[in-house]
Amino acid sequence: MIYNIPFIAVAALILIGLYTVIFKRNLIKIVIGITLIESGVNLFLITLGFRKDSVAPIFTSNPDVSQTMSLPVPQALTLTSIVIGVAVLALMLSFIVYIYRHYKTLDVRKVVGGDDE
Amino acid sequence: MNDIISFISAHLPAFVVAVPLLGAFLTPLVSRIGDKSRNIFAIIITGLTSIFALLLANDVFTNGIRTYVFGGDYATGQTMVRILFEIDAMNAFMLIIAAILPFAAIVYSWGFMKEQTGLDKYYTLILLMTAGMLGMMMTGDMFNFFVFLEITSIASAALIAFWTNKGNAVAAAFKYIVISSIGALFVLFAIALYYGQYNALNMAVIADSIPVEMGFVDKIALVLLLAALAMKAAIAPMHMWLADAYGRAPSSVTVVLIGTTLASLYAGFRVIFTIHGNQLEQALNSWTIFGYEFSISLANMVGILLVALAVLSIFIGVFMALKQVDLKKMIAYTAVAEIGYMLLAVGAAIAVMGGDLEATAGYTALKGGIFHILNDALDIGLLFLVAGAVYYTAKQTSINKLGGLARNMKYTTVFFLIGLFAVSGLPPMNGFASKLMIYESTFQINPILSIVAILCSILLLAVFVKVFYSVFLGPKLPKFATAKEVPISMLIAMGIIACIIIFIGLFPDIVLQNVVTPAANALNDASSYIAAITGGI
Amino acid sequence: MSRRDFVAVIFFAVVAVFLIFGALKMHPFGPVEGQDGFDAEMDDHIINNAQEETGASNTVTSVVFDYRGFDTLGEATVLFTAVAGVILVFRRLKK
Amino acid sequence: MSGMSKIVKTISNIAFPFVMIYGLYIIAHGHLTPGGGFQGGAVVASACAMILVAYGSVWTMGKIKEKRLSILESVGAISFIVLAFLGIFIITEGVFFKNFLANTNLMFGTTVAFQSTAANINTAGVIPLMNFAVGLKVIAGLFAIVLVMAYATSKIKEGKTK
Repeated sequence: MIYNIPFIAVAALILIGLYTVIFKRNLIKIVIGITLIESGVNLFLITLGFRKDSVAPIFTSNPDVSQTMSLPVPQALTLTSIVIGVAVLALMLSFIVYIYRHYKTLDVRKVVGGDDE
Repeated sequence: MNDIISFISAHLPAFVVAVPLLGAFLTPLVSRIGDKSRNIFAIIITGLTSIFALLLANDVFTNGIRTYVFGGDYATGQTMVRILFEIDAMNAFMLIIAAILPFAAIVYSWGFMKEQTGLDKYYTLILLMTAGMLGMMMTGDMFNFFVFLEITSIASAALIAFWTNKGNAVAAAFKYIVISSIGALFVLFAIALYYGQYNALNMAVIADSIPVEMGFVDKIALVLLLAALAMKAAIAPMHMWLADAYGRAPSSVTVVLIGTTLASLYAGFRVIFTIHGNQLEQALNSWTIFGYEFSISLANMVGILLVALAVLSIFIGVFMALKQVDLKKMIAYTAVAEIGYMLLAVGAAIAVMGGDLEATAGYTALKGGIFHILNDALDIGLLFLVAGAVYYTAKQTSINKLGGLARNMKYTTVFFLIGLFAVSGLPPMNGFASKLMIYESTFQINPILSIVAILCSILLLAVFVKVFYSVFLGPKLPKFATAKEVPISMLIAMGIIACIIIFIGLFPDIVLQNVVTPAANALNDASSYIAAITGGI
Repeated sequence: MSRRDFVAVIFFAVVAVFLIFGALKMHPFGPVEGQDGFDAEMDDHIINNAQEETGASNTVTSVVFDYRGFDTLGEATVLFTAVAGVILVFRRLKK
Repeated sequence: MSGMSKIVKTISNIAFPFVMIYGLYIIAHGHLTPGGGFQGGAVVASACAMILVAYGSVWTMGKIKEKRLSILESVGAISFIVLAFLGIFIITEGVFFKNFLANTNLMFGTTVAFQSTAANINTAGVIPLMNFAVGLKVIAGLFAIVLVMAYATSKIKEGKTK
């Protein structure tokens, strides 16, 4: 049980994000929710890479190279996922800028509900 | 010369993705030279990609599964550390779709987009979308799939917002990117769950290491993957984004967007049939109620779920299409219904799965469903191109305000008629061939499904006849008196797709035997997909 | 509370229950090799061979650019896509 | 967005080269120490963003257009994919993304034994080159995103629409 606390933290982070996305009406808050989910997933990936008593998987001037190393693949995956997150975030924020410019509001009900032509 | 051919054929899987990527990176530089050279460059790159994709598909249909390991050689059975592409007949089938649609879209864009700004970015993004779609269709690595999924969704979102002067285009794009990034994060979470369990990212290796008795974590991963991919494929309860996104995007973008949606659908099938293929016939739960024992296998459960969602998709798609006044939105809802048809057939096939699939009606259903993927891509694609042509001439797509266009736009009218016949499943066109298979097989499985499918198809015909009458026939409206036929490049793009539709409609057996049946067999045969990587069966 | 909210609450609750159960059912955090059904075959292969095969002392970089280099191409492409998208969205509409 | 006060401008002028050098160091040593093209590129891009904040987006847009940055980014991306393509073309039996320079004793080709801790920058084959390509791409890309968004939002504040 106590060993699963990082995973529970991941679940909590994802749930907070999901709550924000589902129940909040402000576009910026929805974006914050998505980034929260993303941090949760990234945290999950990085916790998967840890094994007991391990050090970073880099052969630098580390005196004891025979020590257990943490898994390198999740770190690489997290790096990729973070960059992807930045890209998505940038695009979403620029959409919000445009939506605000056009509708003069950030309320999701007025933006998505109104079907103007 | 032979050396060159064998060299190219050895590296085809890499070229299919790398060529459009290189083209996308080069487009900003090429567009410094001039507009015309940029358009020609984009056509050459997509043409090359299509040729490579078709060559690869042909190679796979004749020689069986191809694998391509990026960055090194690998010995069979060794730990899979590198990314690889694995192309079996199902992937090759999807490659055919991905070869046709972007090429038509790029040719179409020449005339359609002539007066727009920001075209260098437009071509860059459409090439990136193509590359991402092809990557999704070919990859054999879960995380790589996620990366390509994100490439496609970001590029599509940016392109949906192309007409930024209309606020609703940007709103549709925002909706799309929220849905697709949440979906992609679910996919990533599921991948992380698999990785934590089995320390593998390769689809075949994961499929090999999942035990027949699934653990709780595997079930969560399966549910997350299916939910996310259903979201991306616009299956009924999650279809809201599709109508907006398809309707608001430029028509040429929508055509490629259809391909990406179908790629997500393919990925869903891959997850069910390959990654969890070994567990499909395993009983999930059994209850004893009043002395009777009920047990439900994973295949039953997934199949029934898919059929239920499919029926919902068909209903929602058709009935929402009935009440639309916007031509593009109406076609978009038709696309939802068409996705429902594919899912209906494949879901029915999964539900009756067990033992020898080839002996049951499920096999016909599976073939019909897969065949319908190709047909839907072509039919809906053609209809969207026609809608774009109408928009190009009349500057609007509201059905009530259009009328009498047939006099000025003869070719477009003919293309619309072809699309109408195909999408509602009338005999001389391709839609008939696949829909007949779906009706026939679902009738043997459960007659109600078949009746629903036929009725909705008839309703679809009614919808389109109404639209045809109000848009193309009727009195000549004075405001369209000077309307002219669309530029030749747009006609060529529509013509390409229309010719393929007629060809498939006239000779369905050729396509069925050479393309669809191998694809259905490959999808049904998870063990050879796995064995191609891990070795041994 | 509208019908939409009701559906949302149910969806949220289901996801919450699944995630927390999943968190409890995962193998313990920081597992030891050979225990708890944990076997890092792929990563051990990389740690043991990365230096000889790629020459990079930083194993993570060798994964990012060599073993999973194609992902990195995709990742760079995602950034490229985002830049193109942002510039496309903020372009001038008139020529 | 107009520029900030003279103090901020001076301080960011002084800090800019240091942050830049630090970022370039991270890029160049990606195969030896934690870091790499993405991380170093993000550091350099944040240095550029600092200048952007200090001097204002209109001034920065006058100095460097997003079209230039977009081309720079294309160059980075092209060199990355070309390095990947060279894996096919340079050596026989090569594949896409083959590390064709590693362990060849050519440029970046020093052989490294297992568990050796001697940090040597002349190792890792194409990895450092790819780091540079990605670094260039990330610098140009992130700066372009920040610049375009800042410029567009500053236009909104001033009440002009493009």
